[in-house]
Amino acid sequence: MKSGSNLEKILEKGLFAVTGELGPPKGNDISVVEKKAEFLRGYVDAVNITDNQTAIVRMSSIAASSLLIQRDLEPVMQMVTRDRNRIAIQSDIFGATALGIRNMLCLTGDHQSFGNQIDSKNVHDLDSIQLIDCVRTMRDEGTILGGEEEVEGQLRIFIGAAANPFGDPFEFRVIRLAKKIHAGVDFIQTQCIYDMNRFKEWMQMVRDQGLHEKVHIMAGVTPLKSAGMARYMNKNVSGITIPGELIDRMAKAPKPAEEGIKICVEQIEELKEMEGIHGVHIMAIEWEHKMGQITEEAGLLPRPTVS
Amino acid sequence: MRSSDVCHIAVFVDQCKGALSHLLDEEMIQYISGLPHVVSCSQDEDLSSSQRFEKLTRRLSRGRADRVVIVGGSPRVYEGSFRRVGVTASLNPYMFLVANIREQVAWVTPDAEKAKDKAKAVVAKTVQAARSLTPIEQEKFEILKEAVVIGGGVVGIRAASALADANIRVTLLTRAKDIGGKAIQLSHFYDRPDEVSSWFAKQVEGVKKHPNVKLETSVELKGFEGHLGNYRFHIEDLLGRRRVVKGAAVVLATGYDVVPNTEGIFGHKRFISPPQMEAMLQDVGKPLVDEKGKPIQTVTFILDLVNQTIKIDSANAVKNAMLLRKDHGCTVYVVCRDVKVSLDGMEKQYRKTREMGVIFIKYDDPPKFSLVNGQINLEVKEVSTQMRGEEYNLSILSDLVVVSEEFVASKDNPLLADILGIPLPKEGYLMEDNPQFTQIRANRRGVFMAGGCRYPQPLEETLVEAEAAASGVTELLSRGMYVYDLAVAEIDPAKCAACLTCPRVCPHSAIVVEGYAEKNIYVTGGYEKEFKWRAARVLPTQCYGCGVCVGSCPTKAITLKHLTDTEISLRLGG
Amino acid sequence: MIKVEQKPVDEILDFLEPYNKILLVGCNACVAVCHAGGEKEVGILAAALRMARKKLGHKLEILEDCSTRQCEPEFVEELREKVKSVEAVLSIACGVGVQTVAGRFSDIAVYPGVNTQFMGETTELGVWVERCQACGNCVLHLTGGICPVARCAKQLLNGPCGGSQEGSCEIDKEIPCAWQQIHDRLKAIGQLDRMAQFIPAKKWGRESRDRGPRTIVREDLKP
Amino acid sequence: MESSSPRIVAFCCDRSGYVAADMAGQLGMALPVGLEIIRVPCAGRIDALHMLQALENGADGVLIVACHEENCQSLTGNLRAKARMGYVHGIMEKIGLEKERLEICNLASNDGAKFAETVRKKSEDLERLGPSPIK
Repeated sequence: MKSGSNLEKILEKGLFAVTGELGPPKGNDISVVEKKAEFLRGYVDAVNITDNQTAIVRMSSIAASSLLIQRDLEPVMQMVTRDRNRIAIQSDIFGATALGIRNMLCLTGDHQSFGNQIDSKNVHDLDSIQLIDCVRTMRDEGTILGGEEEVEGQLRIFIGAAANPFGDPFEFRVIRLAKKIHAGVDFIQTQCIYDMNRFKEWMQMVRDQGLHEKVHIMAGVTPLKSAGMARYMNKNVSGITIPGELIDRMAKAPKPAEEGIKICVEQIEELKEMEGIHGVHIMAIEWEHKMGQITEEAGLLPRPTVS
Repeated sequence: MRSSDVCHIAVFVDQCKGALSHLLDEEMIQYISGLPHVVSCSQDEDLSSSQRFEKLTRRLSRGRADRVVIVGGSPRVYEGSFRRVGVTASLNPYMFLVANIREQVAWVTPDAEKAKDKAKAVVAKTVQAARSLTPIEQEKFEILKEAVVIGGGVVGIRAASALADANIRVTLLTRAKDIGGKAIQLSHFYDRPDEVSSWFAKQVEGVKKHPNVKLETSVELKGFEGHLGNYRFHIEDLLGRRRVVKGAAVVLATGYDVVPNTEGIFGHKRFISPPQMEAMLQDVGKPLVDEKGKPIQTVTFILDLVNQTIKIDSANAVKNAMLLRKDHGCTVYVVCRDVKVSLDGMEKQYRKTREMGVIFIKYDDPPKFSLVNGQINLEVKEVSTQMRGEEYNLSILSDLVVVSEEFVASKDNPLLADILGIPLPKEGYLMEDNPQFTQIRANRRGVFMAGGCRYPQPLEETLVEAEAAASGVTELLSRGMYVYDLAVAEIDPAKCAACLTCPRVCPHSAIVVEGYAEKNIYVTGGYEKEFKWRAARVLPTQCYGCGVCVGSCPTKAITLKHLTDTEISLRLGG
Repeated sequence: MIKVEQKPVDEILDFLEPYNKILLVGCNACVAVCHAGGEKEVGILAAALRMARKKLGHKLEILEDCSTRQCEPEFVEELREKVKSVEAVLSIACGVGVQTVAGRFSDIAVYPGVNTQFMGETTELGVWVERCQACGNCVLHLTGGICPVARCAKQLLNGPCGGSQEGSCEIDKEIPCAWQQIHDRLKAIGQLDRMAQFIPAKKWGRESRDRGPRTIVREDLKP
Repeated sequence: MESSSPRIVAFCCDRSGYVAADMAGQLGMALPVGLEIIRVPCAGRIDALHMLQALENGADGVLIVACHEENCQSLTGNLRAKARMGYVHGIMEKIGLEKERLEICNLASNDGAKFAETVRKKSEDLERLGPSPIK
C-alpha cells in the first residue's frame, strides 16, 4: 500500500470507487464545511477538497481536508501549481501528510484571470506533471525534488491527477495521460463528461496503449441543473463540450433538475460497464444534497467498507 | 535648422494681368524688397506667359540671386515654366517657391486691409521658407530596349507582337507548355467576319517567328528586382534551373481564372458553358446535334446568374444567338436581368439579333430549372411587361442551356503581386495606378498590365488594352534615355535604424533595404571598406515623391528633397 | 528586440513638475524600431510637453538628443555637456538606457518616458508580439521553435492544460494556445514524439533572473 | 497677423485639397483670414510632429485636407495621415487640448465650394472654442 487510504484500498481491491467534491468556504466559516460534509457522508469513498478553484480565494485545501478528517471523512486534497513554488509545495505536502491526509490530486490550476484576484502573479514554478514527479520522488525516493536531501519520516500518499479528454489537440490527450503515468500518478479523475462519444474514443486510445492497466481511471460527471447552465458551460467553461442533443433534452424536460439527475445516472450506468473505468468522480457543484439521490439511483450504494 | 550659408532671393512679382493691383501697391513692393535675404524685386504684368517669364529669368544670370520667390497666383501656373527655364538661367529648377496671394488672398479676402496684411504674411513666410531650398539634380540613364511580357495568352501575344514590331526585343514568359490561352476556345469575333481560330493561329505564328521575340515556355517567375529601365526577372524552369531575364519594363498579361458552374442540376449534360457553345459553333458546316444524333432545336442563354458584370456574357450570348439562329435555325432565348451592350457596335448587333427572332426575357427572380423528358425546363416570371401592368409566367423547354462560368481573379495573383511588389486589392485582381486615367500602368514605374489580370473583358476590348500597354512601354523605351529629377525621398544611412517601416509603407515599392552603407556606425575604423551595414535606400527612378515614408520614419532619417521638414517648419513659423 | 510603449504624457508631466529645463533623450536602436523612442518620438514628446507646460503657465525648456545606442557608456558620455546644462533628464530609451544614463551621471535625476514591455517580433507594421522572456535556458529545441515560457499563459513545459480549445488559450479566444502551436509545428517537422518527452522543472533560480542581475562574462573579450 | 480670426493651418494634398483651395479662390469664395495653406505632395507626408508643431506655433486649429478614402495616389497616404492624427489626438487629450482643433477632411480636387465651406465651418467652430490655450 502506498498510502493505506480508503480510496486506494477500494481501487486496489477492484471495487468501483465513488468520490465527491467539496468546495471550501470563501472565509473561515467551518459550518459550511460541516454542512456539505454531511450531504456526502455515506455516499462516497473520499471527497475532493478544491484548492482555490477557478482562482477564487477560499479556505486552504489543507485546512479543509484536515477538518474533514476530524469529522471522519476521507479527503482528496487538491493542489494547484499556480499559487506555490516548489518550496511551498513540498512544505505543504509534509504538513498535509502529517495531518493524516492520504490522497492528493496534482493540478495546474485555472488561470488567475478567471478568479477574483486577476492582478496576482502566477507562480507555475512547476507544472502539474512536474508536481506529480515531485510528490512521487518524495514518497518513493524519500528525498525532496532534485536533491539528495532525505525526507525526515515517511510520506504515505495516494497520488492523483486530472485528465481532460475534451481539450485540444485531441491526439495529445492520451500522450499527456501517459506522461502523467510515467511521472508516477496512481489515479486519474477526468473532466466532467457530456460528450460520451468523444470520451469513448479517448478510452479506446487509452486501452490501445494499455494505460488503463497502469492507472485507476475515474470518470468525472456533473449533473446538469438546467438547459441554461448547460449552454453556459458549453460556451464559457474551457475544456467542456456539451452535445446539442443533451441541451435539447434538458430544454424539453418539464422538470429540468430531475432530468439532469436522470442523465447523470444514465451516464454512470454506462461508465460502470466501460472497460478501464474504475470509478466515478461526481462533481455536484453546489448541489451536494443531491448526492444521496444520485448514488442511490445509480446503484452505487451502499459504499463498501474495506480493511 | 539648415539653411544655406549664402541666400540671395530674387522676388518676381506677377501682377496677374491686374488681378493683384489693389494689393501690390508701392508700399507692398517696398515691404517685399525689405524682407531679409531679398536682393531684388522685379515686376511683370503676366508671368503665366512663358516668354515673359523667360525674359525675366534671363536677367537672373547677371545678378547674384541664387533662388527665386514668385509673388502671384497658384504655384501650378509657374512650376512648368520655371522647371524648364531654370536650367537655362543657370539656376537650379527647384530653387524657387511661390507665394500664392491671388487664390489664397486677393480672391478670397473681401476686406482690403485684411487682405493686405495677409498678403504680407504669406509673402514673408514664403521668403523665409525659401531659405531652406537646396538644389535638386537631374539624373538620366540609358534604358535597355528590351521588355518582358508575362503571360502567353492572347493579351500577352498581342502585346509582345506590338512591342516587337516597334523594334523592341521582347521576352515572352509563360508557365504553360505553349502560348495560346483561353482565346483558342472562341469561334467568332462579334465585330468582324473572321473566325477567331484562323486569326489567332496567325497571331501565334507571327509572334513565334518574330526575330525580336524570345519565347520562354514552362517557366515560373520566382523573383523580381531592379528598377524601371533595368529590371531583372528570376525565372525557373521545370527542372528547377534558374535564369535571369532582363527588361526595361514589363507587361503583365497573366489573365484570370474561370470556375465552371456544375452544382446541382447545372451538372447535367444539357447545361453547357459558353466555351463549349463556341466549340460547337466552330465548325460552320457541321449540323448541331445532341449525343444521340438528334438535332438541337432550342437553345437558351442565361445571364446574371454568376458574374457581377455581364459584359462578356452578354456579348457572347448575342453573338452566338445570332449564329444559332442564322446557321442552324434554332429557337433561341436569352434569359437575363439585363443585357449589356456597351461594346463598340454591340447595340446594333443586339437589335439585329432581336429582329432575327431571338427572344429576350427579363427576370427579377432567378429562373427555376427542372428536367422534363430529357430536356431542361425553365420557369421564369417575365418582368419587362410589368410597366404595362402585365406579367407572364413562362415555361421554356430547351435542348441546351448555356450558363456562364464564373470569372475570378487568378489564384496566383497574390504571389505575383508579392513578387512584383505591387498592391493587391480585396477582389484579388491586380491594381492599376489610377482606374480613371492610367488603367494600364501598375503603381510601380515600368510595370504595365493588360487584360484579365486587371479585369476580365471581351476579347475585342482586351486586345485594345494589350496594344495600349505595349505603346506605353514603347513610349518609355523609345526615348533611349530616362531623365528624371531627384525630387524624391533620400535616406541617410547613418541615421537609418533599418526598422523596415519605409519599405513597408512605400506605395510604389521604391525602397529597398540593402547592404550599401559605407561604414558601420558602431565602430569607427578598423574595417575594410567592403564592410556593409544594412540600411534603407530609395530607388529614385521608382519614387513618386509622395513623402509617406518621411512621415513614417521614426529616426528622421529620410528627407523629401522637394519638401523638407525644414521648409515645413519655416512655413509653420518655427 | 526590446519593445517599449510611451508612458502617458500626464504621468510624465507629473514627475517633471519641479523642473524648468530638461534634456529629453531617445535612442536610435530598439526603441526607434518600435516607434517609441527614436528621434521622431523625441520631437513629438518634446512638443507635447512644452505645450502642456505652456498651458499651465510654467514653461519647460527642453534640449533634445538621441543616442546611437543608450546602453553603451561611450554613446551616453556624448550627452555630458547637455546634461550639465539641465535640471533633469527624461529618457525614452528602454529601461536599460535609462539606467545607463543614471549610472553615468550621478548628480542628476533621470526619469523614464516609456514603459519597457518585452522582447518581441514585428508580426506586421505597427504590431509587436512577445516572443522571449529571457528565462536563461532555452527550450526551443524541444518545442519546435515556439516558446512556451513566453507564449503560454501558465508557462507550462509539458503540454497544453485542459483549457486548450480549438487552438485557443482558455483565458482568451484571441490568444493562440502556444502548446497547440508547438504540437502543430512538431508534427510538421516530424518531431511529435517530443511532446511525450518529460521536461523536468526549470532551474529558474539559478538560470533566470531570480538571483539579481545576471551577468555574462566573456574572458576573451575583456580588456 | 492682426486679426481676431482664428489661425488655421491647412495641410493640403497637392492632388485634392490644394487644387480645391485654388478653385475656391477662382470662384471668389470668401475664406477665413486666418487660413494658412501648406501644400504637401500627399497627406501621407504629414507627420504627427508637423501637426504638433503647428499647434505649438500657435495655430488655433489644424486641418488636413486629403483625398477621399480609397482614392489616394499613394494607396493609403490619406489613411496614414488619419491614423497619425488619431495618435496626436491621444496626446492632445492628455495635455488638455481639445481634439476638435485637429481634424481631417476628404475632398476631391474639384470640391472648391466644399473646401470653402469646410474651412469656414472650421473657423466658426474654432471661434466658438476660443483661442488656443498654447498661444
